[in-house]
Amino acid sequence: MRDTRYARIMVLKTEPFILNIGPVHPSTHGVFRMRTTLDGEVVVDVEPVFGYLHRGIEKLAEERTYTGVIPLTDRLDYVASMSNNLAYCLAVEKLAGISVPERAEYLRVILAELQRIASHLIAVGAFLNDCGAFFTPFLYMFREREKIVDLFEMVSGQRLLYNYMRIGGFNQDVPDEFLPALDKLLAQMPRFIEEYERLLKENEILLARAKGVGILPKEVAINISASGPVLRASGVKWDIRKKDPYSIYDRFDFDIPTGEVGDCYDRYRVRVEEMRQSLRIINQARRQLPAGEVKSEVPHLVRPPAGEAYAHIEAPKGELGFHLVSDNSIAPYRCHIRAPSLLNLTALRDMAIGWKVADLIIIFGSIDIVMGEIDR
Amino acid sequence: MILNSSLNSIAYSSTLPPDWPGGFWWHWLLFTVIIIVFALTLVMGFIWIERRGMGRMQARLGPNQAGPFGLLQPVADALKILLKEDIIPAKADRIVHWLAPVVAFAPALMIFAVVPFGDGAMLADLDIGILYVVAIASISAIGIFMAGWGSSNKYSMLGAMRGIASVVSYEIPVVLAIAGVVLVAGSMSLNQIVLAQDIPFILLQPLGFLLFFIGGCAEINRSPFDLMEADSELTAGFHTEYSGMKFAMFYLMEYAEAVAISAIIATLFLGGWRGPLLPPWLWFVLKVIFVFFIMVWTRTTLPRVRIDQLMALAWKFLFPLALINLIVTAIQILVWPDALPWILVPINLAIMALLILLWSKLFKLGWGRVEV
Amino acid sequence: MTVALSGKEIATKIEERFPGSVVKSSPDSLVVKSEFLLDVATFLKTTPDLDFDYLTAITAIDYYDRFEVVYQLTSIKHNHSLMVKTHCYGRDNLSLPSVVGLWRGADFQEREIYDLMGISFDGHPNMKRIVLWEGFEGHPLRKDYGT
Amino acid sequence: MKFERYGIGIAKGLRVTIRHLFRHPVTVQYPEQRLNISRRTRGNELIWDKVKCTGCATCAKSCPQGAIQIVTSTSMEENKYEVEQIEVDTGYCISCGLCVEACPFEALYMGYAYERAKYRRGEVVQANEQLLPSPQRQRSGYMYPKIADELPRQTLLIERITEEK
Repeated sequence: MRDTRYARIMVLKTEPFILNIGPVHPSTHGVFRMRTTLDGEVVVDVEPVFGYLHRGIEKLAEERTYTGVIPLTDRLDYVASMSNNLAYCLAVEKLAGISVPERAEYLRVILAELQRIASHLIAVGAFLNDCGAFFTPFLYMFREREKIVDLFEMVSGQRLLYNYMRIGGFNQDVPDEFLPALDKLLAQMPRFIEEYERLLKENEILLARAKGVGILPKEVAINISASGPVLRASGVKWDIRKKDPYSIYDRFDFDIPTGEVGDCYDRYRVRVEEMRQSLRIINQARRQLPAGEVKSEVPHLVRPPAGEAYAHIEAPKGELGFHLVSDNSIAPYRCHIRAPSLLNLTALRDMAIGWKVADLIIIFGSIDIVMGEIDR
Repeated sequence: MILNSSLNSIAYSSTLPPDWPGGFWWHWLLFTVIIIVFALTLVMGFIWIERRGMGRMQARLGPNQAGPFGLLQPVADALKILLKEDIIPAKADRIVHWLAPVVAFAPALMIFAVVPFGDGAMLADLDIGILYVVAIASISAIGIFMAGWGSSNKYSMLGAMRGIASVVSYEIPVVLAIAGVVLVAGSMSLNQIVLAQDIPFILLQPLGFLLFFIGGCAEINRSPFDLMEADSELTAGFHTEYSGMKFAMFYLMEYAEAVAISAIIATLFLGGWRGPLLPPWLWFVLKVIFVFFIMVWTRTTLPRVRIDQLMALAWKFLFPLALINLIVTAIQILVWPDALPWILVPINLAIMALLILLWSKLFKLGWGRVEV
Repeated sequence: MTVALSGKEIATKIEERFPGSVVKSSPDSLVVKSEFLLDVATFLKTTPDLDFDYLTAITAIDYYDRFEVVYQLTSIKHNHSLMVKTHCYGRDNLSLPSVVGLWRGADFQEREIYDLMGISFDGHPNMKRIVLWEGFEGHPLRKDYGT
Repeated sequence: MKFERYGIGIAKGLRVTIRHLFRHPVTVQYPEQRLNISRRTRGNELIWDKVKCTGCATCAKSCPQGAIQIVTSTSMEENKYEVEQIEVDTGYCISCGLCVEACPFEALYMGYAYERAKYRRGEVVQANEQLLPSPQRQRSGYMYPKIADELPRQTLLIERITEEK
């Protein structure tokens, strides 16, 4: 009698419990909910729940003119609006067979790469913030991003939702003060990236926290359709800018940084390296930038022939694709958006199980998602 | 200046014969007032230092609107927080929820009873002063666990569990590090320890200082060990469900503990109130602020460790080093009781460097993934 | 450059293996019968010289008389792509075989199509609404929604 | 956690932060200190040129949000086509600037201003005379390079903070 009673008391039995991380939580990067089952601190199961930011952009696009959809695309990945504009414009141009003037192509590359730097700065800053570095890297990164956003504000007039690219080019040429400012930025940027590298790259605590955590093996990464830095950190050399060059990316010389094991640290490193590569591309494009028109002759209301087209770009978060179906009217018949964040999110469960809550947060941070793109 | 003169008079009065009529009570009253004023002022100062200092390190200004240089910002915060509604969650354990901030806050103030602000200028010159500090400092953990349990919130619970785990593990290296100091000083009274520091013990006990600093940071949950309120993981940890005055108590507790640990470090390792030219209390305050600034600095820079890494750091890294430190100190005291301190300083520094190198090579902390 | 494989060529290969499975083929896409979808997908993924290991995107288009589900396939190894389509007739209780077993990247996208277009996928482990809440009526991306 | 590098990485990070302590902060004190915004700012309010406007309603058609409403009339005796009512619901406006781009008669401008919060919901809807330019309602250079040249130069962070203290 006595023995069994004691045995019952002595056996430490833990019971898994469910913790809702989000939808309002400092590090879910928006309104995202992770329904986690925890055994103590250990994550047993994660189920991503989203849809809190669903605005029905795909449906709204069906009721607007082709040009009128551009402001909507701004609101997808709202930290990388230029890239969204670019992807959408490429899709419409492909559908309607519109060519883009040379200068506009170069400017598009410059702006898209600046946008990649800006987006990666946020991604890296937020990731380090999730690791617990109390806002310091985040604010440093924001300072650099601010310089880029200043340029975007100069060309487009707004700081977040640029709505600058148009079907067939741009709505207006960049102002005269843009290029000197860009040169200044290009001169300063490498030094600042170096500085941030010094801040935490070799930090022992960060290495302990991020190295080997949340490994996404190569095969799994391909199988779950991961893209962008998440895929490349797993060691897959897949960059649409190189593999399927859109716009004029085949004219530039740059490398595709890849990771080795696909852990959080690799994803962080890949993003930082990509910033450097982007700077290389911008430098080349800046040197080759021709003068001339920035918009080809495009009717006010674009009316592409009936058909469908899928255009994809390497957005900062991954492969951003627009699948447009036209019925020869002034509005798209169907506009499907292949959102990189959504598909990268599939990897969360694989990566997080077995790790602690703290790791779940940084694994989630390392995927770098934006809710505007997931929920659409 | 008023404080200075009153402190001097206290120092004088404490040397009065114990049968001086009412001496004890006057002493008690004055020092209670001084401690509360000192602790709360310094807490406000620390909040200001932390917010401004961190702001500047993060390339921004920090609060600068309330008062000159934003000095009154803590006051403004306190006023705001006092006016806030006190929310108690429906399923909370009301008594525990109510009691927790008090239990957590009071010990942080009680620590100051044995901290000397000048020669003998302290509320109670306990012969076991340092044991008292260790004992009292751990009580806060109970308040934190009460908060975590009483709020019936899973975040709070996780945070409280982490808090308890870290306090329990870090108590041991901290106490062992203190033991080294006690051996060198030959007394447990904080005042005697300060008097024994002809050269600051940070030089005689460099390893002890490092261990105590890391352990102390972990015990009061300063970054990089701020696991129990881990902003990016547990929203606010144990005080997620607190608002209004109760939250203010926790907030004050956090900084009062930081003041306390800084004061203890200053007393044990940096020579307390001793120093040339300036009055003793000013030396003491400057040293406390210096120690706290290092805490702010590390908080600004470092990421947070994980809970298993925190535990491993305590048990695999700090604990053996603290033991070795204690043994080495004991041997030194036994073998060369009259050795000149200036000879021991380089020896101890060399021992510290060697041990840290060795332990860095030997031990891997944390084990990472768990199969589920 | 990612080579978009000709739908016609692939169609003949598929026809050899699964006679009667291809409905229509054009240079840029091919349409397979929905009952053969899973077989064709397996074939496309496992055949060494095709090796479509990467599912880029799935989308569904409502043409009133039918739903067209489009699979964008890519091979990372050979760097070529293919657009495979399948049709789904009717308006109610539509279903298609799920390809989650082959490409787990289809997980969220199939749920999204179920949510917004109302095509359910058999064999999907977690077929429920993804962006809208449980209990939402209708499927908003359908052309007749709200009219 | 393995301290293979004996804390060198930590020391490097600490150096970066302490150096920032002696640099100029980047932020500005907003209500007191104001930076010049972009010359092409798409401010929250549309500015309407009554003289040039022909009432063609291209802006209304190009607005993706349907925030612009124009009522025109033809007064028979003078055979003149004029705008009777133009109404912009700035609550719906997303400041995309497509209307300004579309206007074939240069009669519509974006506003060069921010801080356009209103106390009443009704004030959000602006009509006719409220849309005309005034000293408080300057025109922005969005799509109008000539106006842009007259506006003050935008403050850029790269130019503002270059020196290290």
